[in-house]
Amino acid sequence: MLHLIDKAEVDIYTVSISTITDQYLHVLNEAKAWNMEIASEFMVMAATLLSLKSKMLLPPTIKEEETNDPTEEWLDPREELIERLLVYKQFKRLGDQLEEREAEQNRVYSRLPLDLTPFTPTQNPLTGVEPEDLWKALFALLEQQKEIEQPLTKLAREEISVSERMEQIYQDLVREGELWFSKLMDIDYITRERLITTFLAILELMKLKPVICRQVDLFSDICIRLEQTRENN
Amino acid sequence: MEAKAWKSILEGIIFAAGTDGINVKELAEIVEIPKQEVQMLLNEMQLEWKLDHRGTELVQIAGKYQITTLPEHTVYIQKMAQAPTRVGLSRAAIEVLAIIAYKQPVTRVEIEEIRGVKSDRILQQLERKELIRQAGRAEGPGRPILFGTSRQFLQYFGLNKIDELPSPESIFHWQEWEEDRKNLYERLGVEGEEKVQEE
Amino acid sequence: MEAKAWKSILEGIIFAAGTDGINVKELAEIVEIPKQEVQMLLNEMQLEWKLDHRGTELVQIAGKYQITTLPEHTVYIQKMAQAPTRVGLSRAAIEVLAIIAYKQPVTRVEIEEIRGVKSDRILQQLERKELIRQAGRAEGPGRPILFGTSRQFLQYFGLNKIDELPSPESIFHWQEWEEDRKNLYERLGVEGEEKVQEE
Repeated sequence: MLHLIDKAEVDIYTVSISTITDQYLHVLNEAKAWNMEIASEFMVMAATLLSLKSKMLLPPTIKEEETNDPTEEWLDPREELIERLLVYKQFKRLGDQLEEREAEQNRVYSRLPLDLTPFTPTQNPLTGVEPEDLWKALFALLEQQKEIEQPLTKLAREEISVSERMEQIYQDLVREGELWFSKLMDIDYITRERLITTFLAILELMKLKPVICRQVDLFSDICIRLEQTRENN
Repeated sequence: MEAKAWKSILEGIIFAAGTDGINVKELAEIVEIPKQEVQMLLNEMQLEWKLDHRGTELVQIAGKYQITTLPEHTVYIQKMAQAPTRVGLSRAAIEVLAIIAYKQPVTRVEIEEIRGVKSDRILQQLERKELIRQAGRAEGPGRPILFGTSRQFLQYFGLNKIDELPSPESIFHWQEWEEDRKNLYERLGVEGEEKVQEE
Repeated sequence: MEAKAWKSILEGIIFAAGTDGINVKELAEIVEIPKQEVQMLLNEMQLEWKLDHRGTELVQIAGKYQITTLPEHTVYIQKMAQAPTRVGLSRAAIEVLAIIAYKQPVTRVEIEEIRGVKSDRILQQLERKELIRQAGRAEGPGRPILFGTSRQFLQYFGLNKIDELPSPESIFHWQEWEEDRKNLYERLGVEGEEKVQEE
């Protein structure tokens, strides 16, 4: 996310969630070879973005409350973000240096060591290696592999952008009149990526005001409805 | 034996060592002449090869001498059928390496804090490529693994020592840093007044 | 371009071609000059290298040019080969050997799947050191080569049979590793007989 904010010169306060998320999805599509790696990173990025953005969407009420209480300091999430962004930027620059060196080094070829076996007819290549070392090496390998496999198990990728999801939800609302949040977010029927996209889409729809959300009690289900004044759109 | 003969022998040994490379100490032990002398011969060889327009050069990588082709000949070598195709590291991998190279020893969590994304899979990949290595464990709860760069890292980037990497100060000036900070404050809409009010 | 520059390029290409070598036709295609001219340059190079007392020579083996060490330097290269640092197996080589020892017969692809990195060079190395041998071919597309350990491998370890290799129990405490062990047995596909024997 830091990368995107920096690269896209995104203004986190005014930018629409869908812009950034669409961009993520675009990145995902582009980097086919790294699909898995990026997909898992995407989850974290999206979550960070989400938490930041949701704080942004709420500020009027919270901010008033907080500033009314002089003993409590309202910590702007953006300030923290800026500091992190700066540190990150520094390492990105250092990464550029490494990349340059990599490119330079890739232009140079060397050769494999000469086959030295003809020169060592009597040497035991297993000197210093115990049979146990073999088992330990294999054990370590399989352990490592186990760790790697877990996040890989199943991550059915579904590529749907926030704007597409917004459109879907909107159409559903036009047809159904109202939707229950729990139905939209049913974890059994929805991938994690879709879950995030859906959540972002609802937030975005709220911000753009074609829909309103109602929640009767804390933790009770949220009802999503079309805003009356916009219904004729 | 005269210098020419020694140089010839040294060249043969270094050639045979290939990508493994060989350091001055080992060379001195093999040819049984003092280390300083070997070093001197090597320095002369490096110069002579250049003057001779040889098609290869003598380089020191990760403390070990090895022979490599010249960068300016890449186009020709890549046309060769046997030339290995080279795929660079991903941008994410490069970033993680940069953090490790400059902050080592460093834990996974520290790396993730800087990048703002999970990095465990990249760390595993880099470890399997032997570009990084585990360099002990940190103090504190859970005693997390500390990561550092490896010999292969130096080899991969053609470095003799890790301090051959440019210092952060040389590529990131504090004026620029301040400029960026101001810029970001503006862009994210954290304006001056707000800060004054808070104080 | 003058002859010196062409020779430098040819040297670089032949160096990079390694022990595979490269023939005149291929060289001519890469540098885009007539074959006869390439041949002439190569002849000159062979002569010049000798006169220069280079530590390597340009030889033609089975129609292909490659660079090799000089026969008179054999003693030095032997000394290097016998240095303890060069005799032992690398960590990566031990890994591959372990996989072959416990999973044999096994294909290169299976080995690479477990390690997550290319392992062809290490397989060659182990084969040259006669620790492993080709043990037939697998069924299925491409009929890939199956690898197994060699008689020398057992000899070096002083074993009579491959089953004498340590099993998990001899190294890890039974209860402690119960979970891992079960898991490993499954992955290794050896659950059957051994477990029955234990119980």
